[in-house]
Amino acid sequence: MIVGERKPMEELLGMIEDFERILVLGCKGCVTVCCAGGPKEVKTLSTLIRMDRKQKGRKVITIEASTELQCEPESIRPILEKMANQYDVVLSMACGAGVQTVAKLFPDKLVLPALNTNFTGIAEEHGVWTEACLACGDCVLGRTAGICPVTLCAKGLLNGPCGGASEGKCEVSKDQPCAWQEIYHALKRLNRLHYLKQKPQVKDWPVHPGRVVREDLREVETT
Amino acid sequence: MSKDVLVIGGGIAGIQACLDLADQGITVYLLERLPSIGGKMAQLDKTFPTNDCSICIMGPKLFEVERHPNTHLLTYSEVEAVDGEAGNFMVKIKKKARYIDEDKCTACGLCAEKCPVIVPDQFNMGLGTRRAIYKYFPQGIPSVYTIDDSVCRVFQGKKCKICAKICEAEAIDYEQKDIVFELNVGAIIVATGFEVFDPSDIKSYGYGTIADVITALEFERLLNASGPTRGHLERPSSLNIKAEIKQTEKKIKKAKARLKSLEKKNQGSTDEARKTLAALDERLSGLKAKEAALGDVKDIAFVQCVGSRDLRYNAHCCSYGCMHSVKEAIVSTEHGSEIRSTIFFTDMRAYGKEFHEYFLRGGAEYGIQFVRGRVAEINQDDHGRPVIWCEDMDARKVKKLPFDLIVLATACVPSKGIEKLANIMGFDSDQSGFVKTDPNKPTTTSAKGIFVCGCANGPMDIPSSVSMASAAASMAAQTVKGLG
Amino acid sequence: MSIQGLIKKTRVSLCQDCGICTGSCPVSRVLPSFSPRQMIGRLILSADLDMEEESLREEDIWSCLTCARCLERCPSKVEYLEFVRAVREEAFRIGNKTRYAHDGITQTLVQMQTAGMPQSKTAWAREAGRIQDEGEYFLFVGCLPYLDVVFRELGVSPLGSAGSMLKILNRLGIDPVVRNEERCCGHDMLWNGNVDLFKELAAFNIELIKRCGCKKVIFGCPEGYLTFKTYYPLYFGELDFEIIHFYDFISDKITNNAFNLSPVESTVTYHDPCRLGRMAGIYEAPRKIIASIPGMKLKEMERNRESSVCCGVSCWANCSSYSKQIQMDRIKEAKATGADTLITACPKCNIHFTCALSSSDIEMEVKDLTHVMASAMNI
Amino acid sequence: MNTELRIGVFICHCGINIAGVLDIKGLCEYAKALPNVVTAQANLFTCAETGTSAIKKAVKDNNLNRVVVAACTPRTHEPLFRASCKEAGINPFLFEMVNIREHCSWVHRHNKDAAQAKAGDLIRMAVAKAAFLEPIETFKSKVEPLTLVIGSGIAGMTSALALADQGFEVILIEKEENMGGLLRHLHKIAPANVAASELIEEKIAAIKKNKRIKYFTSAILEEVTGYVGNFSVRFSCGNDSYTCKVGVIIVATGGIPLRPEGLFNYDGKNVITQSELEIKLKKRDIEAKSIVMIQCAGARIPERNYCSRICCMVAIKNCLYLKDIIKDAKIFVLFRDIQAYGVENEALLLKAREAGVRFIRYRPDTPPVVENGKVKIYHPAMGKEIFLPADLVVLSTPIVAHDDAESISRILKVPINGNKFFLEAHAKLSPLDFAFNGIYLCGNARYPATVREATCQALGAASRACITLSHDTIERVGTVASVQEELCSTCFTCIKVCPYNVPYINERGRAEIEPMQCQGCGICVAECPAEAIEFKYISDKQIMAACEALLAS
Amino acid sequence: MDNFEPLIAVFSCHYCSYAAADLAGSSRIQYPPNIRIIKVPCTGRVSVNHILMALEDGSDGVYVAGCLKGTCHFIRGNYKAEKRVQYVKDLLSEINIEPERVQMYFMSAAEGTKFANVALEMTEAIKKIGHSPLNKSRS
Repeated sequence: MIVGERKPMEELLGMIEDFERILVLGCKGCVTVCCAGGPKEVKTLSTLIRMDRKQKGRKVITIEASTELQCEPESIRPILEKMANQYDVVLSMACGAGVQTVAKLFPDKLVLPALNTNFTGIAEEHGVWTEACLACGDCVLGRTAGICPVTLCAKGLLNGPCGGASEGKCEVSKDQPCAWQEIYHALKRLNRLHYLKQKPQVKDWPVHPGRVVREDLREVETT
Repeated sequence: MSKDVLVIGGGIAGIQACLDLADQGITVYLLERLPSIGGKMAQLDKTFPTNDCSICIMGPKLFEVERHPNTHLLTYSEVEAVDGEAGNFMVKIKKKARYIDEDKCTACGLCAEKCPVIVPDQFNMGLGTRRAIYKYFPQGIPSVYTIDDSVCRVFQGKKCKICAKICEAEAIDYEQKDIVFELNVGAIIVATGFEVFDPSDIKSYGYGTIADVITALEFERLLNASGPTRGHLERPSSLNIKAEIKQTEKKIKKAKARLKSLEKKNQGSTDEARKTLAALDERLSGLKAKEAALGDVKDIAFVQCVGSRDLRYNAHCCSYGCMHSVKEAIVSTEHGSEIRSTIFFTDMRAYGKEFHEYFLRGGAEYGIQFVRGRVAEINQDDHGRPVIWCEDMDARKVKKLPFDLIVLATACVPSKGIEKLANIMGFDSDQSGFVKTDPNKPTTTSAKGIFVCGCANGPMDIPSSVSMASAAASMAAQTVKGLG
Repeated sequence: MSIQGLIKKTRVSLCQDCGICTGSCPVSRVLPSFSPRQMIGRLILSADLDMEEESLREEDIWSCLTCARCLERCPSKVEYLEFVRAVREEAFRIGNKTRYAHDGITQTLVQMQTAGMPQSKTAWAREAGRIQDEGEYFLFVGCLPYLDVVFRELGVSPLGSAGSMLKILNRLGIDPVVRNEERCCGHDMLWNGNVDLFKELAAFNIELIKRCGCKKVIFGCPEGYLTFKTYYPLYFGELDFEIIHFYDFISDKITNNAFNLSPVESTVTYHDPCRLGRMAGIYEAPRKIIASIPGMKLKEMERNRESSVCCGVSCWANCSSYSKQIQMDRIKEAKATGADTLITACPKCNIHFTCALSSSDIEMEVKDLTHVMASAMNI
Repeated sequence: MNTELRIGVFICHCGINIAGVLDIKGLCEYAKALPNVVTAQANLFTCAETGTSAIKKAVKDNNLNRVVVAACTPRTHEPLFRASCKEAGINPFLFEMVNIREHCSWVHRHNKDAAQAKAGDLIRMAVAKAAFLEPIETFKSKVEPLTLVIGSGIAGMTSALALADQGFEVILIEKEENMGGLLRHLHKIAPANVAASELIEEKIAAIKKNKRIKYFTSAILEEVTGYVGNFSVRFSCGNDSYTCKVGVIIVATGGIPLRPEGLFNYDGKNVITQSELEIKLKKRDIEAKSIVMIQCAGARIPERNYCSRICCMVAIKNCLYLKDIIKDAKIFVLFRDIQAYGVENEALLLKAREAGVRFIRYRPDTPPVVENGKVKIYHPAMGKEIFLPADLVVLSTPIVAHDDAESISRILKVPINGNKFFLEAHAKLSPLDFAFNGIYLCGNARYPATVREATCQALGAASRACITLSHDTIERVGTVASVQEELCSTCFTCIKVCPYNVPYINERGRAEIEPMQCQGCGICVAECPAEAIEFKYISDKQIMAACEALLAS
Repeated sequence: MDNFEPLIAVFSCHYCSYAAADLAGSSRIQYPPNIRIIKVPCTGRVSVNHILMALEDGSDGVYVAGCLKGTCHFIRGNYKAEKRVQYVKDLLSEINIEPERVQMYFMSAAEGTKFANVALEMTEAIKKIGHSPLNKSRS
């Protein structure tokens, strides 16, 4: 899932400084799963904003709402159309995609991100998420026993370790294991060490922004 | 054969045994001699070591017994005879007439307000008063009134029946007769509790001659919010003076009236009436001065082992006396900020769970003084205050200490009716008169199918009574299930 | 017998160390260092640690008044008095004696009576009434004649009340036997540990009474009565004559018109002597006598009957300022009842109270009950 | 149900306990003026018959659909008033209780106005909260007619036999290799004067013979989950492990006498404990002319601040047996307070004194000092220190909890007190139950107890257990959490945080909570990021209403 | 403003701190009347928003009183509560409101005195900090 984290309040309050009617828009998708932007967090953030403004003696109206999936326009349109002119700014608690979908859909309204989108990750334990996939567009996991060197290796090496690791830990940080040693042990365990001997490959790094098209699904103009 | 169980005695032990059995689906008859269940625990103000208000933690259980589908309350009743054997007892029971229909009476209390007869109230250990028609205690279950035919004027052939006139529910029926009926049960649990030892036998303690020497249970009633003084701690001597003042004032009113009528008719000398009036006035002012001199209760003494651990009266220890006094000393500090308590004891028996910590807290936080030395004698000083003589064994000195109030932690003796029950039901008693049990089978008496729990078996505190009640329930259940 | 044996025999081993005895003891209240409980504790420990010899030298053994107030209230029913008496016996045997009062005059007098010296001490009796040398009733006068002489300057007249007793008996048609050879009953010796002397006196008295063929012996003094009733049988087995106290004997005979009692308008209070009350159980007879005297109102002291307090001295020994304090407390208590006369039934109490009063400014008359009775009967 | 809110407020005098400090009439008037309040009444004793019938009458007369009682603590009286609401025909959970006694009048006695204001606030909060109360139903669940008894001392075995005798199956687990607990090492039991081993063998034989009891020795309790009527238990015996489903559990894990290391220079040879003495007595291999026993050795001291109840009677019992074996032995018992409570104990104490045992009191600040061959004490009557000859010194040490008490308390999720004895539901009126429904307690595990008391408690615990066992279903009250599936984002948070692992993902891909298993703690409700879990018993709306009302004065 | 009497909301769990409050009551231990107790089955029931709402409504202080660690009737409700209280304190300092307004306490059902001391300690602390910036009207 996409993992995000709320921005520091100081930055957030700075962003919404000159607005009075604020729509705090949560998303019930990934950011709810990583407890960053779900309906509960919407309420927490709104309360904090109201408390801050009340403390400064300035007026504020916070409207709390949550979309099912903020990266899906159909999930946003019904909510925002309903409250067309009740808000001055949208404070979106969705991931980056969500914020941009709202911005694209409603160009005449400023949309502010409440979260920093960190990465696509794994829920290691309740409250702890770790990055797993850089979305490089050309997955190599099939050859590395399910351990992604592009993401987990600090340098993103494709064809083996840099040799700087000591006692299995990356030279960048001693509590980060070296991805390639992990891959080696995994392949050994699956006795597929021969994968390592395959010819080295070169990555055709994608050009951003990527775009995926499924013609079979696209809308048919029926004139 | 019968699968039902009879529990004799409506104190906390009887109630617990009754509820345990009823909750297991067994039909239970709970028999109580007095007009309401509750036993001695209902007379307590607070309980140790948690300082819970006694009736507050017991009230819900009283309700449960009355409301439980498998229980039948037989209050104001006594066992006349028991025959048959385990699994098939035939019990003859006499239910004394209350002269009140238990279903109609809503315990509104109007009748008691108007009843002219005022008698001492045994629930309040005779300190307070009640009427001929009365409810045993406010939270009493069953919540109905009872007419005491030994004092009610109607039963002394006098004209009264005020209560019948007032009662909206028409619940009063002077013709009600005692009912004797037969009950078939499979097992019987004796939970008749205990009696408080009457310390007037011990001449040297002056109970009965010195007004401010009272028993621990009387002190509980003085502390209790629904007690005779509504929880305001007062000395019996000042209560007596207040009563006397009231009587004298009444006499003065009568004397004035007689004087006025004599003057109006102006025959016969009025000076004789005037003289008695003057005497009464003078007596009144004397009483008022005495009352003022007494002031509030400040120093309270607790005398341990009164009639206990004493081969002249009861060789046994009452098991709860020490903790009872520590609790009363702690609770009394709430009734007056400058109240100080002193406990005279030989062995501080705080042996139960959390008891020792409670005892330490009593000393540390509530300033209770502990004098290790059994009280030898209680006399009166010249202001009439009770004085304790004892040897303070730690200070190794004889001490003479005056107090405002002296509370005797009296012994625990078998309840009055226990011998009668013993020969009716054939169980043996031990050397102190309590119900004897086999040391390895704690609740089994010498009569098969008859079990005992609580203080009927010997002095014990409330947690032990409750545990033993559950044990007796277990044995009774085994007997009636016929598998035991 | 060893202290260890005594501890077992007199139930001292059951002592619960509770302090009621010390709390009740009149001596402990005035003499803080004396505590019956602690004394017993020391004796037990010394017996256990085989230091009996050393503990028998204790001074405290003699401070006890043997007034039985502790015995009455002991929750373990320890026979405290028997224990003390036996310990005194052992102490006396190793030379630990008590301090005699009045330079031991009374002890010497008793000593002399065992020396076979002829006595003539019945002259008062012949003046007062009819006596005889043999007969059914023996009137045991005890040491009244001697006390009459020794304490004359106090203004007490022990023989006066003895004479009254005789007159009353004569009025009832009884001419009792009164003999010169009568010896001291041995009470003081018994309680001062001198058992051999006691036995000598007792043997002689028993033989005398047998010789006079008496079947009933009447006592005026509680100590004599108690010693004959309780302690003679201990050493000599059952006596074949009946022991009667004069007040018991007379209490129900006053009412029948043998005596026309003239009213005595007064408020009195009654002091129960230890030997008569607690130790012999006679409480009601003296009160019945007082009640039968018209016009005499009895006001009970707070500490009466079983709770009565000792008159401060026993066996003419250990009389000290502490005894004075005990006596003055008792007299103040009597005063507090509003009575103007303190009646007692024991010649020794009478002497002790009179002596205490002589050096105090409290107006209180001390009278012997026999004396009061006689004056009411104007004998 | 008509949606119009009709709230009744009932304020209690409780004699002088509340009325002594608060102005009840003032509170009634204040309550009447609160929103949706239809009637406000006062009672001298609301918990008495008159009080509850007043409530029932008021509900009928004003057809109330919410009841608020301002009186004492709900912990003891809520069930009572809930029952009255039920009898008056409204759902027992449309009831809110305010504690204006323990939390107000009793603790703010010297500040009457502030107490009055606080009582007003508390009532206003309750009324605001009452508006959001929702009816809750009860539901039934099956009861496994099987009992797990942990520990096979005298207590464990007695309760197992009592249950079996009433026709119930029992699983008895014991962590040692053989059954019997403490009594295996003891000599005799007073006052029955029966040999401890005899008593134990008789019970063990009965257990082995009884086909309703399955016993496992050297069995260690591993895990217990579930709830009353449906506990799933896992225990291991050597290297094979067993699981079973039981209806109720009885904790009879007992306790052990303290080994007094470093006290009164204990060496296990000349200075021994009472249990070591009992072993010697059993073998009758004891010769000592003078024996000194020291009571409260390691007990009633700051670090172990409780009286262990039975050591005095154990000492007295052993003195009497010693006197039998060694005729003229000198025995001194140095004590602080002799705990010979009751009829039999006091009689034994008297018998010991008669037999010549000497009891000498010592004060805690001048304890005895044990040297070789003698004991130095301050003798109260001598007023100075003396030496007692002591060929043998016996220390009466307290019973302490087993060191695995903490782990059992964690496995069963039941509390233990400061001294690691298990904490019962109520010290006075439910000494044998835990607050956790379905688990019962007896013997030394609760608190040191004599053999007779342990047997009594064991029978009592069996009776308490029979209450559940004698019905094949048990009623559970609906104060549990439930997931509103339409709001659930299937984020697995509830599954991760629930202490009892109750939530699961159902076939519709949403989280679901099995009402029977939910313990009603509310942790998941507060953690759910989608606010999808509803908790009718204490909903967010109720808490919000209470918070708002708190300040609205 | 020395006569400022703070209003403090208390989330108290049924099994431990509420029982301790009852014990403080039955032992008649007096403590300042500034606290208002909201009973919850377990302190684990108290969410971050509940505490923030109480503050937003104007409470000068909020504290959560749970069971001693390891004795929670629901095993780890009190640990959860402790972490959430800490999170609220961090949030408050982010919008510079004094984090000391919110505290977490642990006590057993037997510690009546501790309950009273906590109430006293918290009242004194809030008095020092002063009234909540969110309810100027009540200063």
